[in-house]
Amino acid sequence: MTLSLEPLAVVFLTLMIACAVAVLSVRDLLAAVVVFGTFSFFSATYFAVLGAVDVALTEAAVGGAITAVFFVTAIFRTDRGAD
Amino acid sequence: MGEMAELLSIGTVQYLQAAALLLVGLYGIVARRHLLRKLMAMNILQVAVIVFFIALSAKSGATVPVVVDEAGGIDVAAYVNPLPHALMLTAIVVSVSTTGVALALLIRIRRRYGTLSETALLDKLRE
Amino acid sequence: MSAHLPILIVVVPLVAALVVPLLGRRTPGVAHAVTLAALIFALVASGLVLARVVVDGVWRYQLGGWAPPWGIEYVVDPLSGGMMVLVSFLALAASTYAWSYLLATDPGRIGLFDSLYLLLVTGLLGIVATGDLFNLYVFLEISAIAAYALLAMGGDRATVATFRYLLIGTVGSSCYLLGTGYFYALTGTLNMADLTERLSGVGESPAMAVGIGLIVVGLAIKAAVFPFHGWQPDVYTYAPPPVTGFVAAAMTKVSAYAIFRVLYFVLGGTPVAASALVFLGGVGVLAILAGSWLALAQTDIRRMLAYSSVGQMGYIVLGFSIGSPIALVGALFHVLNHAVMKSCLFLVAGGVRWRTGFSSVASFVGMGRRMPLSMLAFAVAAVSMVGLPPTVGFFSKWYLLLGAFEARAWPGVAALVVSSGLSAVYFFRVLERTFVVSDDRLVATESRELPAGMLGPVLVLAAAGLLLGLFQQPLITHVIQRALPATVS
Amino acid sequence: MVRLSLIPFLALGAILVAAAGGLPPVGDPESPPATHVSPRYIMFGHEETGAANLVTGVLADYRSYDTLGETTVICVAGLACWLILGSRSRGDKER
Amino acid sequence: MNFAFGSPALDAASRLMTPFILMFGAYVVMHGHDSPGGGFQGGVIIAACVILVRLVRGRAGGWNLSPETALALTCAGVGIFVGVGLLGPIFGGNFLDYAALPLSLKAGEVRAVGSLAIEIGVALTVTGVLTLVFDALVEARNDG
Amino acid sequence: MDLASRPLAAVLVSLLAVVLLPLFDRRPTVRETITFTAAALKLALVASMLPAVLAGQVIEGATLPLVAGLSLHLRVDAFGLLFALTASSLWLLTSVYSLGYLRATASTHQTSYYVSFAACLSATVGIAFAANLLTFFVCYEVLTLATYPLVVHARTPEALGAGRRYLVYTLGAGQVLLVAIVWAQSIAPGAEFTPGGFLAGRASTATLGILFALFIAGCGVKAAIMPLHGWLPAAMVAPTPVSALLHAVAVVKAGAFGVVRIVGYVFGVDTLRATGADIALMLIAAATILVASVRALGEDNLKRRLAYSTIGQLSYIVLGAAVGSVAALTGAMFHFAGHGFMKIAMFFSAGALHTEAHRDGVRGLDGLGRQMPMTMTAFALGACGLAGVPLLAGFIAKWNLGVGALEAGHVVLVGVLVTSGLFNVAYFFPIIYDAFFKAPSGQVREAGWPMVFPLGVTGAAALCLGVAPDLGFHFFTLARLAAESIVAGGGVPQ
Repeated sequence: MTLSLEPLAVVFLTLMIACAVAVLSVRDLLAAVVVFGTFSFFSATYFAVLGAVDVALTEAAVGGAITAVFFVTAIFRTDRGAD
Repeated sequence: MGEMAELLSIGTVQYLQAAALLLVGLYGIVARRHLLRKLMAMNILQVAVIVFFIALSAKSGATVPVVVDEAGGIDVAAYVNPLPHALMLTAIVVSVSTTGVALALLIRIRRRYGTLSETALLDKLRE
Repeated sequence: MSAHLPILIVVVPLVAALVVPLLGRRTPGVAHAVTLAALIFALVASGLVLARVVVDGVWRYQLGGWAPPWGIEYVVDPLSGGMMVLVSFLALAASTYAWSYLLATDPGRIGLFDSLYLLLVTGLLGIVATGDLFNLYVFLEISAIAAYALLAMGGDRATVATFRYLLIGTVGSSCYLLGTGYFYALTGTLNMADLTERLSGVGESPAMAVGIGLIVVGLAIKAAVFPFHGWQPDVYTYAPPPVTGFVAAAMTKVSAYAIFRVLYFVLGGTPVAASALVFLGGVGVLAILAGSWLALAQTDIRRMLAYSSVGQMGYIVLGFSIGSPIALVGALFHVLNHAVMKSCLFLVAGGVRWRTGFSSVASFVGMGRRMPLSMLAFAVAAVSMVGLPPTVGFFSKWYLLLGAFEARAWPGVAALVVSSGLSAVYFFRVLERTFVVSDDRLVATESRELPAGMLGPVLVLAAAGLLLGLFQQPLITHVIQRALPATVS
Repeated sequence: MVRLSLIPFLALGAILVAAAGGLPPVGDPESPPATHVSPRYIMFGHEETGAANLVTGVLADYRSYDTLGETTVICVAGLACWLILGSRSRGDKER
Repeated sequence: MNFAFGSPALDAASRLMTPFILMFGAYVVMHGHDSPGGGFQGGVIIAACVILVRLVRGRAGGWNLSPETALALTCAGVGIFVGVGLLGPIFGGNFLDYAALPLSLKAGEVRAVGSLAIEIGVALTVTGVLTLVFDALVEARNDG
Repeated sequence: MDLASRPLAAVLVSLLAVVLLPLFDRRPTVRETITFTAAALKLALVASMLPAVLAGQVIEGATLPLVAGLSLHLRVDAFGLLFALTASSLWLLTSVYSLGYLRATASTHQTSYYVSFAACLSATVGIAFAANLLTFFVCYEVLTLATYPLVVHARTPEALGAGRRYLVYTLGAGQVLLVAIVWAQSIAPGAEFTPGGFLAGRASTATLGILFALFIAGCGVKAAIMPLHGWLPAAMVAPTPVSALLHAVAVVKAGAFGVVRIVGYVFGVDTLRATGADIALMLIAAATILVASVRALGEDNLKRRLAYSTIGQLSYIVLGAAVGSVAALTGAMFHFAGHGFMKIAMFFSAGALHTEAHRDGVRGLDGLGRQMPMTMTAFALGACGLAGVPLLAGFIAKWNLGVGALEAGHVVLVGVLVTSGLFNVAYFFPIIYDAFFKAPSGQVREAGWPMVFPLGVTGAAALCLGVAPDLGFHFFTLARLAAESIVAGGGVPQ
């Protein structure tokens, strides 16, 4: 990995920020969860780019899968409305 | 302006982005009205901290910290710093645990008060 | 095994916590006995460790056999040893109280309750014992999550309050973690002792200031130091009494301990820590005044006690800020005083609510006749909170005041005096109703004294409040004065 | 009012930006984290812990006590959820 | 959760996939030493498998990991971890010091055995808790 | 029991009663027995130290070390013993009196009454024997807390109001005193009371002046120096034995005791003269004496009139301390005992009038001197003594005060003393006249022996102390010893 990956890292971080803003501003809660999943996916990629494969794997499993599933379950158990 | 350029150099900009992420999360916790949304913002905040630590572990030109070939001795510069990774695995687990407990609380709140919107909740509590 | 006592103090409650939920389902009595046994072990072991540390100096224990800074170490000095004794003592008292309470209100969940309670204690003991910044974070979270669950047991309002606490508390621990990250970035180490050493090679930088700021703010949120106390009154008001009695007393004190540890031991003597302390001094003065003032305005006794805690944390922070040996003795002594007394107050207030269903200040009328012994304990603790002799609270206030005088910290002096006056007003308001105002309707009613299992801990705590004050000398000279950082004494 | 409430966030942002300059640049192989404690993990981690994956080596061996804490956190979360949702209690009503 | 998404095709697919997922989970746990992965990740995979079966076949599907069992699993996982840790003091080392284990292996290998044992503990805990939490969140509706 | 352990025993004996009394909540006889036993034991213990102190010895009592050079420390010197003797002998008499009074008024909450009473006396003796400011303050605040239940004893709204007022005044003053003590502590760490003061030369004149003002503000509330006296007349709602205790023995005397301790043993007379604070204190005391006398004239309630009389009389003590010569100090200190016995005799009489004649005012006492001869004689003895009639206890104090004032060149003060004496006559004499020289209007009998005996004893004491001031407990010699040691100054007690 002699290739300089820093620009790529910056790109993914930018995407993460965009997703984070979207999570907070999307009206529909379920959509927010989906965006949150994407956010986790981007962060996992970012970690992978920086060489943190273990963290990336865990973040993908936890953020993208478990937390998202928890959120979705919770939304179905509660309500879906916007703020 | 020299300082500004330095701040925007590729080596520092990731810190700034992590800070931005942190602020977005914090803002969400404070400003969003729906409790689930607050919880998501809390998760974003925690990811921001994780990003910060992982950024600390990076080394230019180094690779994932899995030793493949020991024959010629190990070059420290060849592998990224594994310590923050280990720490952040713990942090991720902590964050998912917190989220789980928070969701359990939310479900109970919803069951009792029928809403998760902070404004509506405050109204009900005031009764 | 005595060579491993520092770790066993933490691990034994943890192991007990694993067994208790399985036992609790069928035999809650056995489960609670195991809980108490584990807590007694923790108390005795802490006492032994403290005794040894006082004689032989710091006791370092390398976990996993790895030398620091590569591995994690436990560092027990008189300060952490004393805190461990305090935490396990309070835990034992509140847990004894919890048995009668739960048996009457919620027998089905005794096992789970005890398990989480033990985990909370484990977390707090771990925070106190550790010599590693990140390890501190992990145990901070163990205690926090266990506390969320226990606090939420108080009912629906408690759930809402706990959710708020969870959000704010997570922000706090994230702040702490981020601050740790800053110091890691600057020094490359997480071990406290190593960090102190390496920092001398690192010049002043804004990053360092932000790091210390984040750590202090994070811990201040956990300790409910003004102005980060927003989560606290609701949580303390609605949580079940045995939980409030322990959380209000021990948890915030452990966070205060962590602030002290970081500012005086890890970063002791650095200009950044010094300016953080100056800042804390201002915060402390405001906290003292705001807490006492807000407590004055409350009608619910538990909320009043919660705001009183805000003020009392201000005393502690102010003492840290002044930083002379006598002020630090005062602050640490006040940690002890406030922990023991506030625990007693919350346990009695909770007991009254449990017995009568009321908890407003007005409902305390005639309670002195219906629950004479509990109310006597309440009165002793209240007098100590006000800071009147001969209780322990007077002496801690005395040392703080003396420290403030010697440092010419006039705002601190003024705040201490004014707050004593205000707290006298709000506590005597309660005591007057309890003992003096008589309600003829109540004369005929039967005694509602707490059962022995709840009364015992309350009386022990109150007695501690009287005895620790008068017989403080061995405690202060052997433990508290040795607990001060070398840079100060 | 919305604008006003942004001020603390902007202030915090400014502080964090100001601090970023004092941190070692991302990817700097000479930064304190890269040169202090971690070299031992990289150089001897495999040999000392028997784990080629250095992260596992640190996680499960050098800092295994943290991992015990982590596992305990999970356990606490499980118990907590069960306590909060699993079993119902009487008298939850708050006056 | 007593309902199931039970279509025959799904049922068959889940039956087919279950062993493989479990094996993969076990692999991730065991192989955490040499490749990315470990107890936590493996535990997540195993838990995902349990939850999957639960979703497809419902409670009656034989994978009836009752909350009590899950709780026991959780505690047992942490128990294994602490137990391994306590072997250190028993054999004359410090807490969690695997090198003290009386195994006739090279130092690094003894430590690897120790860490493998705790990884298994972690995996058990994670599996237990995730199913427990999932149960709790899902059950919550039934009397809501 | 050796000498060194007696001071602590004297403090603890009534604390023991505090612990024992609640156990016999429903057995009045046992309760009263305990009270008497404790009171008698206490008096015996205190009196047993008299020979040694008269021989010039200072008894070092128990020390409970704290940190930073501080300790809780008891020490018995002539002045402390004088106060302790007064307090404990009057406690014994008051206990007898309370027995009759509480039964006569069928009072409730008797257990809490006796408990608080015993606690008060522990604190008072603690104050008397305190060897340093910290010990003094601890006992001083305990006294505040222990007195509160007595003030609100009646549980009426009026009593509650008085109780609140009492707490606001005394606790507020306590904080001021605490600040002053902490300040003194930071100037002279670990210092103990020293005849002649220990602050001399340790700080600038201005600092000492401010510090002295804080001290006087702190102690002045209990000593009821005007304008800090507001709680005292209000506290008259308490039962008569309590008023007697508050006014003649424990609380107000504790305040006055504090003033003398501070003047004589913390600052030193010379230091005060250097700062000019002595003149200020004299002015305040003289003003209080005169204003209180005028106010007393205007009160129609007997107890309230006595309260204002107390305010005036206490300022004699303060005045003596401010003047600071041997004679003036002797007079001031003797007044502790003299005023104590005289005023308690008058309160006992007022209480007997309340229970038997159901009279609370200063009018309508016609002819009672014939129907209740003991009561009214004791009252008359007290009143004449307070007015300064020769051959009574008050005269000794006034005479010495006057001589001291002349020695120090403050001729005006003699005028104040004389004026105040005249006022005393003016507000007490009509009562005595009505009682002895007018015809009775109804059937009233003398009170029962538990009330008559104490008031007879105290009335007789007022006379005895005037004729032979050194009789019995050697109050005059004690006062003289203490005054001389203060003026000799600088002498560190052995």
